[in-house]
Amino acid sequence: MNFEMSQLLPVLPEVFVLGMACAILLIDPFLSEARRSITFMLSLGTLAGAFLLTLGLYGEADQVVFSGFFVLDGMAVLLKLAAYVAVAVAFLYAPRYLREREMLRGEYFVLGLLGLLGMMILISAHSLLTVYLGLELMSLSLYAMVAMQRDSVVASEAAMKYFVLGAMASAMLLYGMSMLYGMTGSLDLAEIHAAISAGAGQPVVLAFALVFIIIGVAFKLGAVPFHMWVPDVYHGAPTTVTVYMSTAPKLAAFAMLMRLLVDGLGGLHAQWQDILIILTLLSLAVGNVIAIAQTNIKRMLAYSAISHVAFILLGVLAGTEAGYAAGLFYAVSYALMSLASFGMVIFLSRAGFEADNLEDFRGLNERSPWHAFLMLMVMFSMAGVPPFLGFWAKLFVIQAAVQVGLVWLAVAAVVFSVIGAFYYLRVVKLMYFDKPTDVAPLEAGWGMRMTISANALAMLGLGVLPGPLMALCVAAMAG
Amino acid sequence: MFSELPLLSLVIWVPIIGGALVLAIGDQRAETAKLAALLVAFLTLLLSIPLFTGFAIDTADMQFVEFRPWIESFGINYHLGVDGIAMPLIVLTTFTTVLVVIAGWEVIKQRPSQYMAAFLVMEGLINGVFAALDAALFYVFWEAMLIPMFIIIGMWGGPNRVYATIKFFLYTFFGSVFMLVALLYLYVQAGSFAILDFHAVNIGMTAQILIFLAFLVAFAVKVPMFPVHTWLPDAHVEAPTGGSVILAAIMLKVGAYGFLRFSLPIAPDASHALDWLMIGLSLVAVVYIGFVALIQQDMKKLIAYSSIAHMGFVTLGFFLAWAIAENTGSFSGAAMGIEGGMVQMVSHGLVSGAMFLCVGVLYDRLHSRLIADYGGVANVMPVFAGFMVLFAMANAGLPGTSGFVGEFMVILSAFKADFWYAFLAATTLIIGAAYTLWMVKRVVFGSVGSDAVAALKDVNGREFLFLAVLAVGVLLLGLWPNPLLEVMHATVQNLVEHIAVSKI
Amino acid sequence: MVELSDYLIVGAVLFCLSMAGIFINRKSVIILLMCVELMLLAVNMNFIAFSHYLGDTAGQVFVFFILTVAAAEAAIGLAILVVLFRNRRSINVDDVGTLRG
Amino acid sequence: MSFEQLLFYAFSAVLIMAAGMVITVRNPVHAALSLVLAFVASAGLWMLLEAEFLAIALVLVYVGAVMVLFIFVVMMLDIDMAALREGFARYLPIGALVALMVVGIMAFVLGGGHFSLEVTGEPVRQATDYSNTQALGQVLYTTYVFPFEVAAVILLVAIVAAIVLTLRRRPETKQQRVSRQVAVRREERVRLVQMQPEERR
Amino acid sequence: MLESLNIAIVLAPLAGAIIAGLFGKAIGREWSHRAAILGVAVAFLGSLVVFYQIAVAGADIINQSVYTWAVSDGVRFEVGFLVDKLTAMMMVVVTFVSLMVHIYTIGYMHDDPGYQRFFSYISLFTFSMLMLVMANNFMQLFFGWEAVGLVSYLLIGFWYTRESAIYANLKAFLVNRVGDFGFVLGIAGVLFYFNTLDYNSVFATAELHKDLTMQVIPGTEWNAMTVICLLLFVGAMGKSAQWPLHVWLPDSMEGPTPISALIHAATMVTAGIFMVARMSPLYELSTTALSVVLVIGAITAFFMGLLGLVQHDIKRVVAYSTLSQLGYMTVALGASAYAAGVFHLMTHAFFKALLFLGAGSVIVAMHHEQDMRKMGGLRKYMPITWLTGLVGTLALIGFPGFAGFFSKDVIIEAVRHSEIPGAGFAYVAVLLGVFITALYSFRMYFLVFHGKERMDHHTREHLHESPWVITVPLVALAVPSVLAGAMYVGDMAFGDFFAGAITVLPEHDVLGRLAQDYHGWFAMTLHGLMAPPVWLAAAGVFVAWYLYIRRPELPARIAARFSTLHRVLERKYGFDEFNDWFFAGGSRGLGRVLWRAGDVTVIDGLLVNGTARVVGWTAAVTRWVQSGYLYHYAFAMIVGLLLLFGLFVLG
Repeated sequence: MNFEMSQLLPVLPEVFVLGMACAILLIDPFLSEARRSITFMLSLGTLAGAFLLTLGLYGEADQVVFSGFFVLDGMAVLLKLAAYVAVAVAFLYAPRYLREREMLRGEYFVLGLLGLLGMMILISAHSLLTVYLGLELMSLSLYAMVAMQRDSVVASEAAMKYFVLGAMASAMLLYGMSMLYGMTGSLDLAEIHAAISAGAGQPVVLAFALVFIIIGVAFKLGAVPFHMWVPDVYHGAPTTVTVYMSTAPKLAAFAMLMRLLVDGLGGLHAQWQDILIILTLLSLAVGNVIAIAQTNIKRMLAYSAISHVAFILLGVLAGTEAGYAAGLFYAVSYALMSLASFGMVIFLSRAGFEADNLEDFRGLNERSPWHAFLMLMVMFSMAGVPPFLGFWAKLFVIQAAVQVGLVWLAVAAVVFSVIGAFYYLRVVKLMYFDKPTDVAPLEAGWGMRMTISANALAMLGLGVLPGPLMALCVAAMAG
Repeated sequence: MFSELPLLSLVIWVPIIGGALVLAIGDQRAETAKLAALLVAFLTLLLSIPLFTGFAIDTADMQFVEFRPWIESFGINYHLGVDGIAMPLIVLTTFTTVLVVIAGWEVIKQRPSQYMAAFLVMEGLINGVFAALDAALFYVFWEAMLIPMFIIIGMWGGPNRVYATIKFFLYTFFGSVFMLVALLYLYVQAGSFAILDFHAVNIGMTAQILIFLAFLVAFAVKVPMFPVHTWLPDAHVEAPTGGSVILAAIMLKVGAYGFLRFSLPIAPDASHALDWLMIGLSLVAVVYIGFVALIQQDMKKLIAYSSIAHMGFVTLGFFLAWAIAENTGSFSGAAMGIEGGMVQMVSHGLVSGAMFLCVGVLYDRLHSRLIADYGGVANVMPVFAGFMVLFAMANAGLPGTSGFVGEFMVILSAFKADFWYAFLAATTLIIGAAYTLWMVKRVVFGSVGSDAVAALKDVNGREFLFLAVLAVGVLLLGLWPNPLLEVMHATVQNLVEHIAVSKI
Repeated sequence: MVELSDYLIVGAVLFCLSMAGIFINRKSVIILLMCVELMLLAVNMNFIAFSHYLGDTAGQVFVFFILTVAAAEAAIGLAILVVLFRNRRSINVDDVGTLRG
Repeated sequence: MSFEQLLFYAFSAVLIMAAGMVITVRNPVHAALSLVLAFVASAGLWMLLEAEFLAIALVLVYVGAVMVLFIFVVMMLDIDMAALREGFARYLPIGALVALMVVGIMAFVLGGGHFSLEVTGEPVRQATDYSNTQALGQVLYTTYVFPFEVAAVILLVAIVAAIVLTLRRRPETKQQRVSRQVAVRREERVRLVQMQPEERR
Repeated sequence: MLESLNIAIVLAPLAGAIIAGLFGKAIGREWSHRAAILGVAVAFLGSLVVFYQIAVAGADIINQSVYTWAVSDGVRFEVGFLVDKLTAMMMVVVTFVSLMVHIYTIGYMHDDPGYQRFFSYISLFTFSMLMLVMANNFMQLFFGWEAVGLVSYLLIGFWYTRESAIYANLKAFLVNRVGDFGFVLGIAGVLFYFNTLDYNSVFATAELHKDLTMQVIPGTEWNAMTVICLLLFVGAMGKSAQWPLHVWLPDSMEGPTPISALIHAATMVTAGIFMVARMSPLYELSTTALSVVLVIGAITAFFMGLLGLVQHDIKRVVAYSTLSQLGYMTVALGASAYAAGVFHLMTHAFFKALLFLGAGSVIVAMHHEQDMRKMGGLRKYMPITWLTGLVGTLALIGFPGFAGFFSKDVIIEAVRHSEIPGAGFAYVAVLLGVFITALYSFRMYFLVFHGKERMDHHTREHLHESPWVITVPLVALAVPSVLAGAMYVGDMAFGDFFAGAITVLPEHDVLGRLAQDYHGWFAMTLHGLMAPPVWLAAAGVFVAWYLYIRRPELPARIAARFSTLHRVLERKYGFDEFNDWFFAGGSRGLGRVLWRAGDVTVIDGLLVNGTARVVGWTAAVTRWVQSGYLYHYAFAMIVGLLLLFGLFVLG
């Protein structure tokens, strides 16, 4: 095999992230507690560097390198960029929260970066093998991060559940992959696609493999009935980890969905569309309904995440380029909304106080009108009320569904989103209509304040002008 | 000189940005904030006047059109324009908002700048609803409107405000989402989000029916029509005075406006097929709700129910066309029903706004909305009593007040469709007078009901101002509605001609 | 001659046994980890069988990676188990149920 | 029945039985040992499939390392064995039922003639000088270099994670703090004390 | 010229109303009443000029448009004036009575704190009434129609602290609204068939539409003109207080006496009569409608008169007499003797206003005591009031030579000759009505002015004749009460005075037949002396004298003897109770049921909150699927796997 430098160019961001992660791992032990910010800054620098490197790849022609294990295409670039932003924001929210819980260690950022590396590999995967490895790299980092708050009972419980169920889901995914391999004789997604188009494998066996594959993906996305880990883990994990795991990994999971179902199994669209419809309906129902009964905002947002996943699936199952673009747009939008909403929980927390009960938002408008307003925007965005970003995300997705004639599904989606609106409204109600019970001053530093403001204002900004982002998504999915 | 300005954009964005400014001024400098709010509201009113004066009455085309691409990958444009249906409603909005700002001046003690800002933002959004010619843009304004209203009712409302505001929000949200699906379906059919393209696209009967029903859910909730009206009394009762005024005067109009802008021209055959339903529901609203209003003990609830009954006339007028055509063989008379509905909308905006302001005046003094807590107000507040009786008469549809015009025209038109439609509609003359004047009797007349009433002070200058302005409006419209009707003729005529042609 | 389907069925039985193990087991978390290992073993069986019958090494290489990852997974799983045990002094599955609803 | 078949059924039987033991025995140590047995049995099956390298690796890596780790942890955690495994039988029927259904469906799909010899054909027997290890080795660092590197990172994550999660800083033990040692300054080690001369009254 | 004058006539009272109403506080009482009276005076003088021009000088009928109120769907809604002889006569009557009442008010309302408000109201009323009578189209007619209703409402409730007053005004408004309900439908019907609301266009083409039918109740054909006329007549029943919509008028006496005279006797209540006369081209086309009008009028004329016998409140007696007289007018309309109806309208306006103002004068003197049982012998204390009262009473009972005699006699004769179905019944009713009228009128007269002085000492001390502002209008009204009949009976009832304004088909033209026997007013008076009505009236007077002067203890014994009948009369046939129970109570009950059952229970409780509850309950229950146990989670995944298998692998 002849190895050329040009092959290395597309993976430069990955190489950079890995290198920096290792460097940080080495540097960190030599830093005192007071200078831990160096680690923090280095991590952000890594993300910025990776962002620039990836940006440099924007517009490059699609290329598959490393013997077909790695692909660079528009979707990969866009999702990676989004993932950097998500991780960076998650990091920006973290320091004070971590310090107050004695978790501010270099390993946190290293694991975060390595998890990001896993996502990047997953996003760029072009083979069942890289899908699996990227997924595991990401997941293992996440398991560890969830458990990092070692003195927390709930965190370790969450980690255990996440781990066992995640491993089980991985095994199912692998089982499906093995069947695919058995029928097509290849691990390469493009070859699999070609082989299936050429008639490899009996339909029943293909459907059999498909079910396993989809379970693996659905688990990562958190679609019903493979969602059971989501509330417990989002709730139990330290909030900074929840922010992290509810955003960038969702983007990666979306990529996984696209890679496996579209790149690999595009020929089975008719079959997987039906499966995804069932998952979508179940997710809509379970996510929106059960969220109503929650009193813990992290749990509530976890259920809301389930319902948002349904919308992502709704876009993808349309099976058109517009649908994929809509799904991508939704995934990115959701990541932004999720960052902001969990970010607000972090914002309100302080040493010994998690601020993760809905009640803790009571009377926020009197304590800080500005932040109440930010949260209001986020909540309405999640509920899909214009002029916020979440509305457009829903609009494009439903549009995609309607376009392929799935009007009834679109109706079901909007009806459930009305039910869903109730629990978002409840947060607004608590913030605006109730008197505060907790009057402690808000402690967050300016970095946090700036980030959360920018994050939440993005709901409005992108809501008023969603065109460019949508154009990017469409371009990424074109061709 | 005004024609060069992008007037529609201005009446949308001036209040929204002004609202943000007011919010930025903050509650610490409440007086400044209020002054700024008044200024913004007044400026917007001034900006809307050229819309009326510069309006060409002899064309059904959209006027003051603005167009620029917005989300190009989806063919969504920032496309504004008004015709004879939308323009009066915009002016009504800007007019009402000024009154609302004045009405809230001293009364709102808690977070006045947020209060004012919410109203300004809502004004802009409502203007957007009326001006939008792009369905997506329309929907954005349509839904966004809920947010400030949600906050207004929830923050400054009465004791049961949280229930009311959540009910309000979910009810209306539930209605709108169906419309969203319908709009998207139409986009797929028409290949564009332009509402005028929707009008032109041919759709089969089943699809039309489904689209019509989807729109119906959305608009019926907003109007509100029986049986999806129960949010309104709750919302009104709990809303602060300004909220009630905006709610009644304008928010309800967007639903009726939707029927004219979407349901009728897009799905004329479905409208035809289902006009029995619309007429039936409208008449139920008039009669049923009238009786319900009769026994309300809470003034605001009573007026809220009367709003529903009055809006029944609007929807009745809009959907008479085919019944008339079947009865008489021509669509002549349909335009009168639609125009009557339109006038009723504007008039109801003034009258119900005025009624709510009247209740607000009393509530500010005694902090009760219960009829039983009053009695003999005329003894201590003669000027106020005069206004109250005037507006009550307008509410009861007395000729010479604006309340009469629309009802009269709709009844005339309904008679062309069917004697019994007109018969049931005309019962409002009795029922409407009964519930309104019975309330007036118990509140305004009689001997002084209690010591609290005896201590009431008559209206102050601020209150006199807005009541007087509304009184002039009510009388002017009642005595000479022609200027208002003139601007609609071309548009309504065009609409009638459009719906007379089947799309199948 | 042993048919491919024979191997696959062995793998399937193994897979189901281990899956059943996860939800029948109500006591020890560590058994769950073992079941996970068994599931991977079943998958590996599939890959190798396919590889053999297809005459293609890719499957074997995949198994190689699965083994590697499984080892890493086991390490992390056990580490989490230790953390859990330290917090609760128990690895009883029934005790790992405070997060619910 | 050929010898190959005999071996296949023997190994399969052992494998399934061992797997059954893993999920049913009371004692986790016994379970772990059963797991070892299962691994060994499947290594035997893999041998039949001419995957010699992986068979050996399975035994070495799993039996040698992973299982030892399991048993180590079981021992270390000092678990109350008696309390475990109660109520197992209660859930067995439903569990078994569901598992059987899944097995049934899987067997229906896999055994339904889709993967019979007629379909797959006779597998190609490798020549006697064929080295499975060599074959794998050749591709591992060339074609599979990218996944290989990723796998390396996964192991790194495992190491980092295991350390982060389990390394306890016991307050009673003394330990070196590299960062403080490196960052030490003169002022921290030497304190110059300025003393006022005692004043005489 | 006359067009401008018309506008001035209408606007002058309005200006007076606005000045007195809006600026009354600022300019004081004096200037308020001056402004108002000036406005009405201008209107009166203007009306005289117009009357002269139209009726005497023979100027053309004026049909002018003032401004276009609205245009919709090709229909023009105008505000404009149609002044013909009918209108001109009405204008004079209205403005004359109004002017008298204005002047009278200065005295009557002298001590009232709402002095300016009162002037504002009555001026506004004058304006509204003029708009009504001068309308040249149905819409403006309705405008005026409702506007007078509004003022009536305001004036009945003028003393708004009195519970009975505000009860009465609400009742009056609502009952009138029932009439308006029919009226507006009638207008809608007119628009439907004629596609215009302009009088002239409608009347000109009325003939063409006479055979049109409509299905009011599916399957039955109704003559369109009948439907329209009946609907319009419902309006007239409300405004002119015809049975069964008469219930508001007696209660309206809660208002100050001047407005009882002006609105509830002389002008507003006659609007219905005027309207039907105005619509004669339509009514002529429907015998059915005429028949209904006739019967309703007859019922009202007789039965309402009966009620006057048992009233003790002086104003209520007059009110019931008004009802009865309105019934006479309606009977005339039904008999196609429109001119007779209008003629009686005019004479009645004078003598009934006189009676009311006289009653008011008495009431003022009695310190606002209205119970006749506490009066008596007032003749010597208030001679002018007594004399004018006697004139009014004689006019009312149709004493030969007085105005009422001519107008009523024409009606009775017309009914006798009419061939409209129901005429026979009507004739009996109006004939007996004459006796009743005389009986209750003189009962009142004797009770008030003659007999024992039954007032308390204090009141008697202060009894004196009213000031000139009260007596002058009495005298001014007494004159036409005597003369108007003789002067105009020839022209109005039998002549062609109303030609062009009132249309009568030849086959209905009873007045034309009567005219052949008419040989001047004096001959008619002489002839009248022989006719039954006069004898009946005389009998009535005699009975009244016998019962209330000669044997004052007798009435109580008669009442006891015929206690059932008496109770029925005292309770006014139970209409008030029935209405309160059935309509007021019924609609409240219905409202309550609809609200509780419909809105609160079904829609809100079941559908809205019910859905919310179901969702909430579902959420609260299903959340525990998330049990927290790993094995359940794993189990869920397996079940999901099985589900997908079942659907997609096996299916």
